[in-house]
Amino acid sequence: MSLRLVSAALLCVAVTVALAWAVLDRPLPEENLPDRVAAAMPESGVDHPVTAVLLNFRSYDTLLEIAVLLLAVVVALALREAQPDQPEAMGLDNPLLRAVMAWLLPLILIVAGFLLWAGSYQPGGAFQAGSVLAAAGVLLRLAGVTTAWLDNATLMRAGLALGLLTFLGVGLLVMIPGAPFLTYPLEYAGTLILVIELTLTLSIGLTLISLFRLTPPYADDPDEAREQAGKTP
Amino acid sequence: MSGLLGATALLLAPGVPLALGVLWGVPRLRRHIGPIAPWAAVPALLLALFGTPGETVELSWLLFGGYLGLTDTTRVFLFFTALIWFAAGIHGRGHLAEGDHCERFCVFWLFTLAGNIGLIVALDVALFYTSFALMTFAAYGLIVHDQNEIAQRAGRVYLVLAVLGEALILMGLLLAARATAVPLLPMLAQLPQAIAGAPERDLIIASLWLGFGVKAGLPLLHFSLPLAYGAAPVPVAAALAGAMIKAGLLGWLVTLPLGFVGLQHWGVIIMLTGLFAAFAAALIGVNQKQPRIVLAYSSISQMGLISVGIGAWVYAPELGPLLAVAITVFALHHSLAKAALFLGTEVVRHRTRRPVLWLWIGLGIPALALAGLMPSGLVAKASLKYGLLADAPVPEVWSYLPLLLGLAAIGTTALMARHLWLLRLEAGRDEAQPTAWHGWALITAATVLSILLLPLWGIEVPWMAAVGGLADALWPVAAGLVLAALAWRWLRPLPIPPADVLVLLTPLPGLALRAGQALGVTGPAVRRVLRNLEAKALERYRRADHRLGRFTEQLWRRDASLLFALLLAVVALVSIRIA
Amino acid sequence: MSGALVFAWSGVLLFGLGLFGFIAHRHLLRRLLAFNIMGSGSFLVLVGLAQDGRGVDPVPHAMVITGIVVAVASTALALVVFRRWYRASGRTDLPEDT
Amino acid sequence: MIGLWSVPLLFALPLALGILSLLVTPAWRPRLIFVGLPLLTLASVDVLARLVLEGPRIYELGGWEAPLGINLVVDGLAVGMILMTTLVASLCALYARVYLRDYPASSSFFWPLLWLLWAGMNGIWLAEDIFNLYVGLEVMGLAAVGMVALRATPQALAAAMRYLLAALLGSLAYLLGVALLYATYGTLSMAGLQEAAAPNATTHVALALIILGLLLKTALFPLHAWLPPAHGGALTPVSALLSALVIKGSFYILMRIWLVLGPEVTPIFTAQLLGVLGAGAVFYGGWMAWRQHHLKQLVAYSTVAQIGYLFLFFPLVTGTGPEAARLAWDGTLMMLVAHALAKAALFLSAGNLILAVGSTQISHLVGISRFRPMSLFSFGLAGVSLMGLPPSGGFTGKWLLLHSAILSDQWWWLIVLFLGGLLSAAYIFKVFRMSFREGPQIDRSITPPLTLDVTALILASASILIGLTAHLPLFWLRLGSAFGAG
Repeated sequence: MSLRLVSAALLCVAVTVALAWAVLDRPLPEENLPDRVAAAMPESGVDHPVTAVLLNFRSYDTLLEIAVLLLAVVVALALREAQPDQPEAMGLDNPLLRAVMAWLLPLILIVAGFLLWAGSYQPGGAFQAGSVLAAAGVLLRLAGVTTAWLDNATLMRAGLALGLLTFLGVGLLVMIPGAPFLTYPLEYAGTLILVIELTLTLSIGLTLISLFRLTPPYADDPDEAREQAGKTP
Repeated sequence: MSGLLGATALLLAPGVPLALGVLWGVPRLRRHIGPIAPWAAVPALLLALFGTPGETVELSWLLFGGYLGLTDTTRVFLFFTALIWFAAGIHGRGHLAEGDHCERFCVFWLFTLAGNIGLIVALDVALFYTSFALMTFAAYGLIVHDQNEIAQRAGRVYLVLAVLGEALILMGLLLAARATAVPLLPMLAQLPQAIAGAPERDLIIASLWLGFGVKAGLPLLHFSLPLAYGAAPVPVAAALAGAMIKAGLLGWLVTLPLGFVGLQHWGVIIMLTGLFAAFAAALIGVNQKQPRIVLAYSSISQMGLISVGIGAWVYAPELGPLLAVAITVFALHHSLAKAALFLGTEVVRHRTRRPVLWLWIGLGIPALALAGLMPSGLVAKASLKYGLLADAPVPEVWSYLPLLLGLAAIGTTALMARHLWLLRLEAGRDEAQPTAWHGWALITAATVLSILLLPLWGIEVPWMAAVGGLADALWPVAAGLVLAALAWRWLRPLPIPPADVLVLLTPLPGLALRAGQALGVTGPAVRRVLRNLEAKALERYRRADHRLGRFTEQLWRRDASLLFALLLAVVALVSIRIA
Repeated sequence: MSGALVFAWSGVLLFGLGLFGFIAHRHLLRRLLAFNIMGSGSFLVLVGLAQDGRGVDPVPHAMVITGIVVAVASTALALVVFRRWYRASGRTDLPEDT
Repeated sequence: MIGLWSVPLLFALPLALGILSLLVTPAWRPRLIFVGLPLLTLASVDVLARLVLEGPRIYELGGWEAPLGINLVVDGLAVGMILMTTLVASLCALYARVYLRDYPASSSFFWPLLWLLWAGMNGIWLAEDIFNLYVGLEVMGLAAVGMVALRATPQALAAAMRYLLAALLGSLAYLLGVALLYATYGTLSMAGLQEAAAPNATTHVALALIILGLLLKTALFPLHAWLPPAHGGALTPVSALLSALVIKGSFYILMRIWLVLGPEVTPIFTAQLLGVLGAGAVFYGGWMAWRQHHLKQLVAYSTVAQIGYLFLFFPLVTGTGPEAARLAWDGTLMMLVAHALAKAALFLSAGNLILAVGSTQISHLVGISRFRPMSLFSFGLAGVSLMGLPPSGGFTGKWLLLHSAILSDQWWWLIVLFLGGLLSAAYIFKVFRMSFREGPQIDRSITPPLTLDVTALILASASILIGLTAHLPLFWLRLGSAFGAG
């Protein structure tokens, strides 16, 4: 047990105590944001408050959040190594997985659709649905199934960009009558949010799948890793 | 001059060199800027000749707002500064337009010139300081221009002292500005009164006196002068010795609380320092072996005489009007003469192998002027004496001042004799760069004639006292010449290095050398041992520095998150405690 | 003491533990895991403190969803860089850290 | 109402360009700047014109008023930062277009990252919502990490990884601070916080978390360790962007939050501590910069030192008189802008020098003054600003800070300002001395394309000009701030 670890432990305890104190000492807020959310719900175009906050009241946050996801993919693309992908290298040689996939895939798609649809009145929404979609992609990949459209770079990139582009486009289009950025007109709010959610689901799913696929291949042996690295300039 | 014309002239004076310097950034124009660079000082010269004091230009867009203008004093300063830069520029056409690194030389030249003129026409503190600093730092590029060991050393010493001086000036100006009505945009004219009433008066005066003293060659802050004058190209040395040294003087004149309160202790300190400089510099100077360094010590000595005047003014404000004239006249006289002497050093080397008579007459004129025999020197010395002895409640001791000034003149004469002697030895000795002697001729003529301009500008010159003082001026010259003749016959110069006390500042090697010699070990052997020791110490320092650097870097890098937690805990817990 | 504070305190505890892990470990994968634990701690504080008897506050929920997406993206990015680093150097920790 | 287009365009446009540059072929990616730069410049200038003509305003995104929705604040400070970003990033982009031709592998993904970085920065400058700031910080931070990693050499990857870890830790601390503030005040809007803020333990702990998180991202000594490898090792335009702009993002947030919470809440102890750490940064960074042998490492350590000056803002603005606080505000912003311009110029001209001699070693610069006077001139001009010599922006900033320190009777910061200037002079002259020395090392140099020299020169001149004409920018920067437009 080095001095470093002891001091680290002591400091973390101190930080935790300070935080706990802060939590205990907290005065209750005077501002009542939930009430405001509830009051504005009828104008939001959806029935579930979390979705309303995410995609209407604070939709700008969500826009930037999608940008963060896209960023991760860009960096992954930039750091992809020169060697060609070997799809079979990632697949686990497991016939059972392939067999189960045939059953699971439709189910996963249905669940994703349901989550997306549910978002408007109960917990759920684009990110949750997108994650489930991505899970399907990962499973496919693990099972060694290759699909042509997943390997098509142009199509893939278009899919990645679709969500953010739609979001931005809607945000800018609604400005034409003179409203601020991302102000949905009341009568179209529900539709617009649904369109955004749909495209976001697709893009988020694709983003997560490509993040999984783009990660540099794994080598167990450091020496081997170094060797491989040496080969690729 | 009418308002608009005057305002334009005020802007053009510093603006033309500045604009040329900026245009230098365009590579295609560079070739054309060199040949016209000498003429960049002409607008300032015209302004000095035809401008009207009292006119001002406001530059509201600049910094926090800036003001340009002329006063009775600054007009004279502007005149000789511009003239010297012009003459030096003509003289140094070779440096500016052709030759090695002429483009670099040219840009530093223009910026130094812009700074020098800018500080004279500036009316507010910010612009004054900015120009002063521009001049100081751009001049570094001129001093190291030749890039040999000597120039590098001179540049290094100059830079260290310049930074020190700038810091002192900035501190003084800031403290003084705080005492004025508008601390963000104080006018120079308000400074003396503000300083006189400021609580930190002594601190401000000390920092300004010392800060400007770096430029004006105050004893113990003067090392950079001999080194720089010896190392820089001749036209630069002329500008340094003629124009830039007076920027320090101007700094004293415009900032020190002259004429507001009598500050006896400061007066005595400044006068004593001035007298010390006047004599010590002459004593060191006559032992030098290089004409330009002899001239540098002469400058220090002459600035010491001017310091006496300033000290007297600080001591007794009543003397103000007379001393103001005396100092201005003295500055004019000394700058032109000194610039002529500097330019002459190169003319004589290049011009001919066997110097002809008229050349020596030309070289003799400024030397005689400095010694006090030409009209300008006569008037300058007389007006200084006249100012010092005017009717004011001063101590009895002051009656000895004329005698002391006379003794100082002996030193000056000896210095001039030494200079001309060395020059004779050097004449035609080596091939110097061909130079335009017109610049030298111009400035030599100005040495004789410029004194006639003073009445035109309404400066009352004590002609009668000057004529009456002719006898007083003769005996020191005679004595100096006799001394010089004696010395030439029987004395050998002492080995005093150009930077004199600077060598003493690193006493250990010198002491060890002496001790070794006393013990009978030869100089080179001691030197070798010393160099060895130095190398070892340096190596050890380097290793320690390396180790410390690597250790701290690793610490911050390895334990960044630990430090983060530490700071977080401290800030959170302490601020909870405070709450 | 309301039940809500239990969640917040758990969050605080997770944050503290994560911080310790982040400092103590050298293996980059472990540090990433520690980061994720810290993240969960912050999210728990965010949600836990919002329950103050005035009903459910949807704003922190939305914030947490955004936060999770950001955390997922950052983790993915970190993994990409880490894997590439591992392949280039064969190290699982950063140079100068040990 | 057409004019309001420009506000959202400031982040929407770079986002859109980021996506577009991902969709087009690599050859077309650099060319997008010819669309993007004019449009962004137009939008920035429009925002400035509106600020000057119509005064500061709040922009309600989605039409929802502040605590419910997210607002943008278009005041002098935000607009000043936007203009600074537009100027520096545009010139860096022009530089990169030429520079990256030698790095085809890295160049294709530089462009999407640049646009996303730009969007993140503009998002931060405009944000009025502390959670939105968190997301903006992440966009900016991750884009910056990606840019550092672009080279994909082991050194670059290690630097990126270290940077990423610091950025992640910082963001989480910030997020937890935001969580505590939200729990205490029920609002994320700065205006709401300003109204409600009161000194209590929760606020103090939240503030501590936010400060530390942002310090880590700003790389204030002693948390600066990630900066030199990341900034010194990256591609030259990336170094310039990172040093000039990215670290300012987190400092900007800290400055805003500090002022929002107000003097009743912000503890003097913390303010002084920040000042002391700043002083430490000035000295330590200066010393380390002086010790470096690699040109870009020297410049990177100079950033560590220069960050220190910015943190003198906190002791000078907390618990001092209104005049001293106003001077501190003016001085800090002048330092910030001048440093952004000068540091970008310094990195770009250092890149040119390296390109010319083909080595990153300072000792290999011997005699370069003969061949590349222009690159050296830009380096010198930027150096003048960093040293704080008149008439540069660095001088004006220090002058104002000096005044503020004198007015608030905190003379010890004067020492920091003076000695810091001497230290910067030492390391700048170290480069100069080498380049003016005549030596046998090189007899010729590679001539970099003119664009590279010109962009560096423009930035360097701007860092001087901003000091000469400080009056107007400072007046604009004060619009809508607590320091009024007086």
